[in-house]
Amino acid sequence: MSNKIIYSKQQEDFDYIAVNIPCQHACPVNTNIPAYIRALFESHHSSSYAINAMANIFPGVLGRICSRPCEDMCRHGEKELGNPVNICHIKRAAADLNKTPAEPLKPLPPCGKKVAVIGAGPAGLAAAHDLALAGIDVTVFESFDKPGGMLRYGIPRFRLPRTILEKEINRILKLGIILKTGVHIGDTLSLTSLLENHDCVLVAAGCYTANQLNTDGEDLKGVFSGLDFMIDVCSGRKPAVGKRVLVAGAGFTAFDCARSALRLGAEEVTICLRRTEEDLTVTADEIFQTKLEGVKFNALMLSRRILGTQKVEAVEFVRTRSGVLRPDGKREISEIKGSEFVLPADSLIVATGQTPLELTTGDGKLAVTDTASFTTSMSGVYATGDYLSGPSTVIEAISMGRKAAEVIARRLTGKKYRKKVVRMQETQVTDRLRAWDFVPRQAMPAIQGTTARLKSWAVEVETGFTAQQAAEESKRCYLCYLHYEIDIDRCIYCRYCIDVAPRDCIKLVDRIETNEHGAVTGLHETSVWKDVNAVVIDNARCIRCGECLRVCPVDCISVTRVELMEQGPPSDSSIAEHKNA
Amino acid sequence: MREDHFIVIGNGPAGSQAAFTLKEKAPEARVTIVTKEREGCCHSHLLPGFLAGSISEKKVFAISLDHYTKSGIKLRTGQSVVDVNPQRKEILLEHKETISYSGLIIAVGGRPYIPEPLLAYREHLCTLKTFQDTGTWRQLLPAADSILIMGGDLTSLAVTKSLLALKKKIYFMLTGEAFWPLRFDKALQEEVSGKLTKRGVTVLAGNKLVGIEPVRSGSCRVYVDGQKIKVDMIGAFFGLVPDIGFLRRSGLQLDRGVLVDEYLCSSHEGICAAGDCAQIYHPEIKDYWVSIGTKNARSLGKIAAVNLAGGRKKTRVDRERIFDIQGVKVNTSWWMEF
Amino acid sequence: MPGVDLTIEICGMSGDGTIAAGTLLNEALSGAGFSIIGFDSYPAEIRGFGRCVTRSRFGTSRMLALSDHTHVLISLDDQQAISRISMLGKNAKVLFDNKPAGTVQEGMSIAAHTAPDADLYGMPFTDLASEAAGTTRGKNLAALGCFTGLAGIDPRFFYTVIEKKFRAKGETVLNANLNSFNAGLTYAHTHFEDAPLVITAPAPEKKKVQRIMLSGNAAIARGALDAGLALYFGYPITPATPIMEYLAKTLPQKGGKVVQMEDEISSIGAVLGSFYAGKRAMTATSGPGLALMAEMISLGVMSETPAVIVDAQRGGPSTGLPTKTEQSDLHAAVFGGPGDSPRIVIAPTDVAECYQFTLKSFELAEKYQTPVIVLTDFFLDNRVENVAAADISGKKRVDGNIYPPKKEQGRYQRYLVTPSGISPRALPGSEGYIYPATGLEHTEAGLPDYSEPVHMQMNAKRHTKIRQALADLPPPKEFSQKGPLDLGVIAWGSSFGAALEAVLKARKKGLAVGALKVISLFPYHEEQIRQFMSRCRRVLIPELNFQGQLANLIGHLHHGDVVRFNRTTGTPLLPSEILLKIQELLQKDNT
Amino acid sequence: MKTSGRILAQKVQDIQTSGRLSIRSASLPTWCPGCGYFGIHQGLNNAIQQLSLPHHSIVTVTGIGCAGRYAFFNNTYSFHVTHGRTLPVATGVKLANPALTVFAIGGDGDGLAIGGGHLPHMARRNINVNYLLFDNSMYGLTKGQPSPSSPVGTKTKVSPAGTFEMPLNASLLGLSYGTTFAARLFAGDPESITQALIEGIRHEGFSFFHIYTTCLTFDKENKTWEHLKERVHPLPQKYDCSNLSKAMAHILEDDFSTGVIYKKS
Repeated sequence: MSNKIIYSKQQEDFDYIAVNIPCQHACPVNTNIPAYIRALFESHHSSSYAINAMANIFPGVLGRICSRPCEDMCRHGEKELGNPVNICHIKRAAADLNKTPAEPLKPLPPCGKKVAVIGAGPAGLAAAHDLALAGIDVTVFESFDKPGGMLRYGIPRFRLPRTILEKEINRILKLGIILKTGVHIGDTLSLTSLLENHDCVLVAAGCYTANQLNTDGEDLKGVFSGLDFMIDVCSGRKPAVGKRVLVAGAGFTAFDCARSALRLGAEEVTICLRRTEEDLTVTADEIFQTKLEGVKFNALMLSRRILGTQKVEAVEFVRTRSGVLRPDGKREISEIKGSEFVLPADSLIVATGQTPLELTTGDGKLAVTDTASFTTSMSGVYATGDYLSGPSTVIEAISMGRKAAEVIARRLTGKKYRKKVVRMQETQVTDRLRAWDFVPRQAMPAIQGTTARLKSWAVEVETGFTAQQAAEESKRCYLCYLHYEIDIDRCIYCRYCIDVAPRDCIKLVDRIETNEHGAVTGLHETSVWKDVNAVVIDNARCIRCGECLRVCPVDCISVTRVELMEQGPPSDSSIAEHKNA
Repeated sequence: MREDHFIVIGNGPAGSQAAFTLKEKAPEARVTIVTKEREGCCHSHLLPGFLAGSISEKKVFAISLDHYTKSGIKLRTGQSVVDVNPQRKEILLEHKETISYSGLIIAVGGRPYIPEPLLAYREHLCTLKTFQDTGTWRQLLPAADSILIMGGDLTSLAVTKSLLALKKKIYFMLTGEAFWPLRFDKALQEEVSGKLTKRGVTVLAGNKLVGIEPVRSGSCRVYVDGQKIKVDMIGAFFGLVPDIGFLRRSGLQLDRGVLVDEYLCSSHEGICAAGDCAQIYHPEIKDYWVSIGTKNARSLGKIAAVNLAGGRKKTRVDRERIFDIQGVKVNTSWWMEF
Repeated sequence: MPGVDLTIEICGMSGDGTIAAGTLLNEALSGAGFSIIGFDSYPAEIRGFGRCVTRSRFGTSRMLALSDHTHVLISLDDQQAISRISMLGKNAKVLFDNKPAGTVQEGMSIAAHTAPDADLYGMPFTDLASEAAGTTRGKNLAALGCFTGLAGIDPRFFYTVIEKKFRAKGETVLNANLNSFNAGLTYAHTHFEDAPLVITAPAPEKKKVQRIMLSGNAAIARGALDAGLALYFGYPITPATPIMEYLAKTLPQKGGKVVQMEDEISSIGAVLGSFYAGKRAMTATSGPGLALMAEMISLGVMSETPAVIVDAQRGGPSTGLPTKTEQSDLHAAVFGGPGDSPRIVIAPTDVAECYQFTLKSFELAEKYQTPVIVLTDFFLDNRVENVAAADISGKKRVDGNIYPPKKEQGRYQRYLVTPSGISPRALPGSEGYIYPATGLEHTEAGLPDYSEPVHMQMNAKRHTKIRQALADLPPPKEFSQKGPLDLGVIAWGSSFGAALEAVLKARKKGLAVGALKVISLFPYHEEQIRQFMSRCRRVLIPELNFQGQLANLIGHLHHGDVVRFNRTTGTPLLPSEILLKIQELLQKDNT
Repeated sequence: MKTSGRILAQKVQDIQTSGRLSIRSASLPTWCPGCGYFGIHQGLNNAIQQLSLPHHSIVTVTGIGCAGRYAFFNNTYSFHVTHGRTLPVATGVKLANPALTVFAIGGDGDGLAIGGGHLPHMARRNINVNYLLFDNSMYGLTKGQPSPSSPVGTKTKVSPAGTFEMPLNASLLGLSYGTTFAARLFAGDPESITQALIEGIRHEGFSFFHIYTTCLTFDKENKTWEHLKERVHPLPQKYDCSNLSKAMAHILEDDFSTGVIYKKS
């Protein structure tokens, strides 16, 4: 075995990652999931945290509230293999268990450029983080009193304790970023004037205009927008909701509103869905916890009118019919004419989404001209985050922030800072045991009993894995970054590997299909001996148990660690080395 | 040409009726029923009577196993379907066998619903849906003098009737969630309460459950709003939730049940649903409804089969029997009988 | 309470540990006090293809034969087990692994084939074993655990036998197996709370009979050991090899030796040499080996040298069906080889008789100075029964040798013609009795002589001698009422148990039927057989060969109708088919 | 290191085009997965392909045992005969039609025990038959009994205390019987099997191939993959395969060297 390392930029290898390391591919910032899970298993909590922080910047925050696109793709979640690895909560464990403070990052020497970032939400902070690392002088302008954006004003404390949030924001600010809070761009400071003092401006102002129902009665007392409701709640105010609360919406905000309403004393809280429970994108844990607290669900209904004289008394809904899935993953719905019905309510929280609060330039409104290059109608002004894309998830916002920072830094300095590469290194079989595949998914411990939960806003409902639970959960990861391969030239077709394989992951093939880049897309199986041209490991089925390698009589199976990485600015290299240790 | 293969998932009143109808309409086609039950078609509405001893086991299983074989229907008992792939027209069984179909009827019925906050006490709660469930009841009943019934769905009332016949002391905790996902309104709740009280049942309407604590074998102490009662057995009857978890990755349109139109056709070609697991949008009443009861199930099974075999038959809604609460409707005929 | 009479099958691919699981099951059930008859069949190929089946019938009364139907099928490999479905009775329980390596097409799972009345229990045997012991090898134990849990049998019966079997292999192996078993047990308990198949162990016997689980092959080996076997020579062949395996472990402890020879020819040669020199020796083989030995057996006949040969019959002719059972070597055993070469052929009918008659055969071989062939078959060799310990031990060893009197010293004639045909035999090393032994026709002194009177006289001597042996051979045993019978069933070897069960059932139905067990096939007890036949209106001879070889041998003794019932499917005869035949014949008589 | 999918696909395609596997039967071999026989199978098939021998011009005569099953896994004329009697039948075949290429294949039990009497006479006659003796020192098909080449002390079910017999050295036997071409090979090295076979098939006269292989099901101690891989090595670089006495001396000294041991010039 050689210790040779290859860094590839072949499209074929990126395609390989997309299929074979599905979690990392699904993550918008391509967090190296197998690596951090393995590090945590080996009790290297600080490197597990560092591997996370390198890609997603807010491990402690995301470990609680991430939308977890990775888990949907986790191979352990395949039909016959059980449940996906609890990737998100392992991330949280890495943060919770990491007792050594994160190593201070070292920015590149100052390059003399200055950038203003508008908005200290996840996108803005992520962008500021990357820009600062590139040696750029960054000032962040925030209209609220405190930084964090939706993390602070959109997510209740019982899901995200503020100490965690502050710790991770401070880690970023320590890079030398200047934060100015309470500043409304447009009021006291215009975009134009910002441009005078900065080389570029990056708008990451988020989406702070709540969608309206545009129906009668929307101005009645007792009607709240989900956004304002959450800002109120998160700022310590206590909106009066009455006894019967209806929540219209299906996202995390709707859930947070419903659970907050319970904590404000509501007796009966119902979430009204346009589509169905099946179509919810909120995680299953979240749905369960919400139901456990006593929130009810009603589906296939759309609010039409709000009834009442001074305050809300009832809401009229119309039935919907669910249709086909759109390419964006949302289901079509249509109203069913004539199916109106009325539900009584003391308040209605409308959490049906937000749009950006548009900024103005001298010539009018600031418009996004190209989402791929983050440009706007105003030269030198870029946009990112929800402001750019409309409402998204936190992890998507971070991804956008980081990408925008890269575009800006490249334009200002002419240098490329982050390059994606596929790193390949021959390695050895791991100590994973087949029995670990049967470890059940560890459930996130949560406070039992609604009384204890609803007692105080500061009670975090989910209490986090113990070190032992986290290690147990980590065992479950198949470590898909390991690639097993049979050397066709040396194989004697003895099928020993197939005999010991735990599932149909090694195949007798007569043909291998590839895509236009050369990545394997299909193995054409045969059981006709004379047509068995090769015995091939199907890495898309492989669960990395290593049994084949252990038995191969002619030692023709190799293991390569294949990882999608970024060759970042030099300061990152310390982490990269750390990780490989 | 490939022969037609109709698969019916579920062998309850709806599923079995669907299979026999299919065989009748398309005698050349293969018809397979896949059911996770080990026994034949069980009429679960007769189970309370069976517990009371007024109905024989034979009557509970209405159709003999031979009858399926003789009719040319392949009956696979004790086998669960874990996935449906409408693109490839295949179903996947729990033991990893795939079967191709040209037409599919989903008639899996429902399983007892336990509201999430009660899940912590699951082990103390007895339900009654399958024949196997009667085992627990028969084991505990002889020694149980007092029984708490929670919920208030149609089974609960039938069970109460049977238990009263067995001279048991009944506490009835009537809750608004009984008709999940529907809720009683005040008037209805009072009406039911009244009827129960008249029969000698202690009704605990509107009381909130605080906790359940086991005392010795079988018996439990139940805390209700400051009051505590000791019972020997607890039955949970919160209605049925369609047992359609296995369809979650199939792409079929689901809400509580499988969403179908008045012809019982789902959004995917060749897939129908019938019985308790079908959530039907019916233009006549302009709303979604689910049917409850054996008679309805059988009739839906038949309609689904007719339509799958090329017919075009609408489900009929008998307005009189629609039970309308808070805008959601249940088609039922049982209520009058209690 | 009705007695238990249940048949359990375990079926898998060779390599799945099917046989091991079957053995453990039998031992455990025997420990629980049931009577058991079990039968495995395994393929010639080690792992490539081929089905392994173990089938155990156990019950509260004595089990005589295999049953028609299987009540519980444990599938360790669905592809193999599917073929066993036809054996299932009504409401059979089918336990199978519901987590195979990948998805399979319709029909590839056993669940696709079972009748609706069958009770399917999908249980992840392989995964349970992997989880409990880190290896899939224990899936057979996991399956046993699942069964035990379902059946509500006290697991301690299994712990005892698992412990016994694996203790010697070390703590790790033992625990891996126990863990796999327990994983299955727990799974069954948690997933199928109400045991759907509760098996009640029989009440303890008043006088505790010690029972031992034994195969026919092991019984043969024990018989030989108790006979004072000194040397065993053999060449591997299915299904006789287990005898050699058993002796290889046990014979050296008694000062004997097991030598694997280069072929069957040399094996029988060495056996003859050993007896010639006065030591008891044995070889065991099957049809193809017996054929190779034919010439050497006739050397034994000609040279009047004792030998004990076990012929474990399998399907033939030629290499035939190595793992199938058949009773088609009867002609070869009785008549095979060059010239008129009479020898003794005995066929035990159950495991206890395997012991008794193997032991007896040494005495007979010595006394009558002839090769003795113990004729068993695949089914009898491999079937296991829990026999009473008293039936398979402690039998007296009798020295059959007749040595020349002292007065013969110096003028000893090895092949002296006597009225009994038996000539005293001297052993090499004894002074004054030197003689040549030869395969050529010879005089009383043993010198070659091809003259007419010598050959005629010597042929007569050899045949007389063997006929004399009848007195020492086990006579036929009758199972019937007194007086005339509508039908007499005569059977031999492994098929007799089935015939007897059929006859007992027929008698319960009020039919005038009797059974006759023939043990000694050559020479045979002409008189007793004839007497039995004379009381029968008809005689039915069921046997597992194509021609009806026993019918060929003794059929002429009957004046009436001799009905042959022959089947060569490679599987044991069943009581039900014989009963059907009996009923069919008697019905014909009545119409 | 991970291979590019494109290269992998091409390799598989090339194997198909070369036709070197087309000699295999349709049904999969029934040998235990991981058996050394697969390596020999691979080596022999490559030799046949490299020599461009028409498949119908080949006769494979096999004995009884796992090696005997070879007759069913290749698409050539083959004759599965009785135990130990491969060489006499092969002799007949070759004498009847010298144009055929004849392989005799059997295991160590077949060739050294029951059929051990045939090898000397085959060598004496020097008929152009290629005899492959698969030597795993084990009776596999009868479930693990010792063979004539099992080392002293081999423990099996029939020899629980270990065998007392001295093992036969098949290569030495071959040389001492006067075989005109002898090679000793290892199943784990199909490439050298191919090379030796090419040479042996071309050799006019009897060619004897003594091939070390495994019985991974029943032999866990002696000829295991692990042990063989550790011990087997090529013949010395300056080895002279034309000198019989030196060849015998070498064989006596070194049990695990592989290559063409002797070739009568």
